[in-house]
Amino acid sequence: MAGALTAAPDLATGLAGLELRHPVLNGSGTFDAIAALRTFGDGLRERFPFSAFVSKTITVERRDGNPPPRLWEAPAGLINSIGLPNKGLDGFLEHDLPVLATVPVPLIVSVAGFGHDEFATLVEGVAARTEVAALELNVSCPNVKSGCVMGDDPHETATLMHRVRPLTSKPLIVKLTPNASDVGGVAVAAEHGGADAVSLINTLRARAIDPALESASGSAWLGAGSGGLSGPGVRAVALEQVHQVASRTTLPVVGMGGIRCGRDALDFLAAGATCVAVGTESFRDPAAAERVREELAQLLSKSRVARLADYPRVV
Amino acid sequence: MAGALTAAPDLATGLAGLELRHPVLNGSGTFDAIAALRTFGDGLRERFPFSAFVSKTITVERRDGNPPPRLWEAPAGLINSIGLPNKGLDGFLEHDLPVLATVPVPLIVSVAGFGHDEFATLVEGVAARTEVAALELNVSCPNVKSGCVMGDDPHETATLMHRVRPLTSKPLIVKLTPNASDVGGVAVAAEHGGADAVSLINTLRARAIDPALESASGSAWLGAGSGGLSGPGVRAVALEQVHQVASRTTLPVVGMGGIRCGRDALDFLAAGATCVAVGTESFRDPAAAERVREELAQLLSKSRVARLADYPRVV
Amino acid sequence: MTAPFGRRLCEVTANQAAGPYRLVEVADRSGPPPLAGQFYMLAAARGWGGADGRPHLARAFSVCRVRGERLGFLVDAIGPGTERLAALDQGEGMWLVGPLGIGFSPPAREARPVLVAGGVGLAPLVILAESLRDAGRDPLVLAGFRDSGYAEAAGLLPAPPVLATDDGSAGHHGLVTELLVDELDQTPSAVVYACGPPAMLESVRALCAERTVAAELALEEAMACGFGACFGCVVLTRDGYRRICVDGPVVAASDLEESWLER
Amino acid sequence: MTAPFGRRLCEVTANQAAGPYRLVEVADRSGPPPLAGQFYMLAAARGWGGADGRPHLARAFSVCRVRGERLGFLVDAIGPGTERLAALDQGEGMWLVGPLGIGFSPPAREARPVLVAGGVGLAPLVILAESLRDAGRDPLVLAGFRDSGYAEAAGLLPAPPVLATDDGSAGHHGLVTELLVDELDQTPSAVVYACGPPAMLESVRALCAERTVAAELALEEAMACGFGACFGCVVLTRDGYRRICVDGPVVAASDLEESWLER
Ligand SMILES: Cc1cc2nc3c(=O)[nH]c(=O)nc-3n(C[C@H](O)[C@H](O)[C@H](O)COP(=O)(O)OP(=O)(O)OC[C@H]3O[C@@H](n4cnc5c(N)ncnc54)[C@H](O)[C@@H]3O)c2cc1C
Ligand SMILES: Cc1cc2nc3c(=O)[nH]c(=O)nc-3n(C[C@H](O)[C@H](O)[C@H](O)COP(=O)(O)OP(=O)(O)OC[C@H]3O[C@@H](n4cnc5c(N)ncnc54)[C@H](O)[C@@H]3O)c2cc1C
Ligand SMILES: Cc1cc2nc3c(=O)[nH]c(=O)nc-3n(C[C@H](O)[C@H](O)[C@H](O)COP(=O)(O)O)c2cc1C
Ligand SMILES: Cc1cc2nc3c(=O)[nH]c(=O)nc-3n(C[C@H](O)[C@H](O)[C@H](O)COP(=O)(O)O)c2cc1C
Ligand code: FES
Ligand code: FES
Repeated sequence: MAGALTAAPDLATGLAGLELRHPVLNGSGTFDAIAALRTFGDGLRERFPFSAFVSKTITVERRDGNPPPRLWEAPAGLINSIGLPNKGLDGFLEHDLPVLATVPVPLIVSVAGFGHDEFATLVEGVAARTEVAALELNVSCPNVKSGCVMGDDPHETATLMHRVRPLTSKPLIVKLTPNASDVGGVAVAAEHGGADAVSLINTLRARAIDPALESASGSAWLGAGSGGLSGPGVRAVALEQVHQVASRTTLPVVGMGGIRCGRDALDFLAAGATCVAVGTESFRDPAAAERVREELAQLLSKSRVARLADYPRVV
Repeated sequence: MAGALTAAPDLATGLAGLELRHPVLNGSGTFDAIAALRTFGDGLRERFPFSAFVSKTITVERRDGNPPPRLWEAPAGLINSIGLPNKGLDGFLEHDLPVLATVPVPLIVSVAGFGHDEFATLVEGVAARTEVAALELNVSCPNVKSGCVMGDDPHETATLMHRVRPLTSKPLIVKLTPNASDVGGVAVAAEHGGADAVSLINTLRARAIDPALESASGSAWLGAGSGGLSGPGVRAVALEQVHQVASRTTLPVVGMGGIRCGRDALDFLAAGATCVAVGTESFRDPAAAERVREELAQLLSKSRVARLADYPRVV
Repeated sequence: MTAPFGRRLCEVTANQAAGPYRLVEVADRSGPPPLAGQFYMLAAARGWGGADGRPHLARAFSVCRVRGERLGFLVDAIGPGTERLAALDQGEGMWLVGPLGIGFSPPAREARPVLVAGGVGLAPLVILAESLRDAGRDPLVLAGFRDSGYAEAAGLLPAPPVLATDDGSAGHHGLVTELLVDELDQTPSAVVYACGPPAMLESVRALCAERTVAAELALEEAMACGFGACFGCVVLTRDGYRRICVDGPVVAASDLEESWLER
Repeated sequence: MTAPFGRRLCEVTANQAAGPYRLVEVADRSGPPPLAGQFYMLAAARGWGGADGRPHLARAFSVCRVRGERLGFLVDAIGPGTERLAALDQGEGMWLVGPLGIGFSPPAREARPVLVAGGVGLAPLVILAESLRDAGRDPLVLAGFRDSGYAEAAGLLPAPPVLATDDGSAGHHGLVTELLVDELDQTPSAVVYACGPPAMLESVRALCAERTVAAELALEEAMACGFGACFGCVVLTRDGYRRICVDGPVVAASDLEESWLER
């Protein structure tokens, strides 16, 4: 049926002005390049699997993160309640940024504020640094003023963008939360507010129960009570949300959620994503993103797509 | 460690005034008692696995349902886009209800309107029949007037309850949609509006891509484009939503979503559910609910709970 | 006869090659004997589910032959579920629900049964051919395969069929439906029983419709439950969508909408 | 030495009983030799994942012994992941990432190494005992088990340990930490290396703290990644939460918060 395979396709692509060698990024918080460089050394540097590196989310203040246990294995997935441990803006800029700057790809810094002022502080502080190519706004946290999760609501998102957009000309990527009734509406608000791209999905709110029968009834396994679900189990939900967002905005979309292989990545492109990100699968295989890229290239060859940039966004 | 096991625990429980022999129901649309009786005959009647039977959702008008394909197997789960095929209210009352009335447990009829008037017609028509013990309101459909899914929004839900509550004194169970940003808020609205119980979760909005490489880019596998995800992959999300709802209302909760075994059922009780329902797992084993009940009884014995009714709701 | 309620664990008693397919046999101690055209939902007791959480649901298989309590299924390994089932070893456990669905109806007294098999669609026609033979109604079997290697599976039939292969390596070089055309033109009293890929079944349907020859088709649609619970396995008939697990998998060709295959 | 980047497929070369545990050996052609106390993330190449979608992630295992390129892991089958690994046959494939984490530090010149094992916590102390012996620093090993059946695993040690069992069926009838108390009272120059259940490690920590004896504990926490990516495997130290996959699994007992075990 299939004729002779064409040469390896050209995977180069762009995202909100960044030129990328291929479309596979990492999901924020699922790959600590600093720790990974300590563990894998030059092997990682030479085969760095992501075309841009997204940092773990940082906040204004230093955070210890949630009490353990922080992990629970779910059917074809993982629940985590890490709680955004990080050194805070100043600590990040001083200690982490110089090391991350040595990673051989563009750096995207993920930031989360517990209110619009905090977001503004973070955007100003991070965008000023030349090592930073773009920022990702993680809007899955509650706004301590309104009480509601900023990314749940189009209006909150619009107000946030209004506040931070003027602060930098660097690309702003809004990381949408999948727990919103109307994720497409939030994406439209982000677009109107001047976002350069959106990424999704973040983790689905989830819970695990302590398996010990003796434990008090209803006691949660996770130290923080609830957590977020990721991995293959959420992929079908992610594909739907990516499709919704890609249908309702013209923004480039970084699609993620349970991507394990090239086929999964292709499904996200088919659903309307421009780039994809690998998260939980990197835990199973630190080089998973490399395999995803290679398999994607093979599938594009089979579909006779010579250049990823030509892959049509039909939604 | 564990001492002598106590006698089999008493699983009798109640739900919104219905007396139930045990806490395991079926999820609406996941067990067609009429077809199952044709297939399994007296074997099913004698071992009827559910303590109350919830019908497939009916609508005012007859519906053919969605074009095939209607199914896609997801990681540890299933996506369906069945599209509520049913004979319509009149057809149901004439043809199906008499057969369902022969099932040896209380009958709960699930209804869905594409607007509040339709819900009112359904509630009036169904509640008038003595064979019907209770009604479940499936609020996952869009309101053709407002365009939004009724169960996504506390206000829509409140208005709906205001409309239908006066029409019957039979128990009304609101089947919540898990795609709402604030499922707890919707449950509170249902409670204020006079609901007798809530059930959750319904399926998560999801999508599958046609695996044929030759197919047009972005083409959806399901005939209807998108569908709903169920099965073990959604269980962690369901547990969180049950916990949220049970924390914010005093309504009894029918918990479901990926229940496969007694341990899963116990987890839902621990998260705040009064009863549980088995859905997709009945596809894998028509008698799954029976196994769930037996295993639950064993676990309660081990935890030295003599009566399910004593199992505390600690949330 | 109704099926026992619930799934039951059976032991795999044999797993042998039939051309490129596997004939997997299990001992079913508690089910009633199936009718030709009925099917079972099967799952391996161990190793069901994998790194990507599939296979999760059981898979539908026509019963291919029955020897006392031993049920034989012909498995074409095309994906995670069929691969796992095809790899079952003797002594391993298999979950089984069935017999399910409606089988073939007996041919009218004066009719000449013509069986048309395409690939692994052979399976239900083996048990049908056997039961027709046992009833003294020897059928004509036309069987199409990709090539002579696949055609070895036809050895399961009680008598050799007329073969067709895509590459001409055995029997007629071409489609099995070409054989059917000849046969129908010679035998106006034919009643046709067919199972195979959708395009073949559509040809059979159209050919029989043109000639007003009665035909029963054993259809396939992805199935989640197999007992009418999910409404997932529908095919478009003249009365609207029909669940082929309970109102099939065998359907009268004349019941199908002409557009049943269009997506 | 850093670990090779990415997971690699290795062949299982042996799987033998060690008391009720399994010693599973794989041939690792490309990794550097591990240090005592380091660990690997392991997953079976086939049959990972099951009817409920677990195991999904790899599982962490201390390396128990090294024979050339063959790495041995001592597996206690307590759940879906360990059960699958314990059932691997020779010739099957295993995915492996590592060596990972920080191992034990060598004992100070004048110190007397005392190794304290509880149950399957024996694993990293086998390779530690071997390397101490190779360095001419013969350690004293105290090993606690449930009963004499479990205690058979102690046969993996280069020399017989002092045993304790919960039921008295072998060695001291009681806790291994009771043996440790005696030993510490006699040997003020001890340096302690311990691995075992959390309660045992806490005892060791407290006993050594009281006596200002240096101790290194090989800790366990559920791990999703094993290379610092997920921030899931934290333990409360005096500097706050520490990821034990990269800043452990061996930690100085004195680094732990006294409340490290409280939940
Ligand atoms: C009544 C009946 C009788 C049958 N009898 C036989 C028989 O005797 N012998 C036999 O070999 N087969 C038979 N089949 C077909 C058999 O059930 C299927 O081949 C089997 O279900 C495929 O499962 P799989 O996991 O191997 O492949 P799948 O991965 O399920 O792939 C099968 C096809 O489904 C689609 N698909 C791919 N991925 C998915 C997904 N995630 N979810 C849904 N669909 C997907 C694709 O079109 C693919 O080609 C019968 C089917 C029916 C309905
Ligand atoms: C550094 C390190 C070294 C180790 N070395 C060894 C070794 O040498 N030998 C050895 O046998 N073991 C070792 N372990 C422990 C081993 O990794 C665990 O026993 C294994 O991960 C258990 O997996 P499982 O699937 O068998 O059991 P799980 O089902 O994962 O159960 C293990 C425990 O986790 C909890 N749990 C239950 N269900 C879940 C769930 N869904 N998600 C999360 N937690 C759950 C429960 O408390 C349960 O008792 C080591 C662990 C670490 C961190
Ligand atoms: C352990 C863990 C930590 C995460 N931390 C962050 C984070 O700090 N910021 C963020 O935006 N997303 C975070 N995520 C979400 C991922 O970036 C990603 O959106 C999600 O996991 C879905 O992709 P996956 O299924 O491929 O993992 C985290 C996910 C996991 C599993
Ligand atoms: C094939 C299928 C059809 C369903 N039809 C309905 C329906 O008609 N009405 C309804 O309220 N829920 C329907 N549901 C949702 C289930 O009742 C249940 O809420 C959901 O599947 C989660 O439970 P599970 O994971 O145990 O299946 C359907 C689910 C499936 C899988
Ligand atoms: S397979 Fe479920 S209704 Fe037919
Ligand atoms: S296991 Fe992931 S950070 Fe340690």
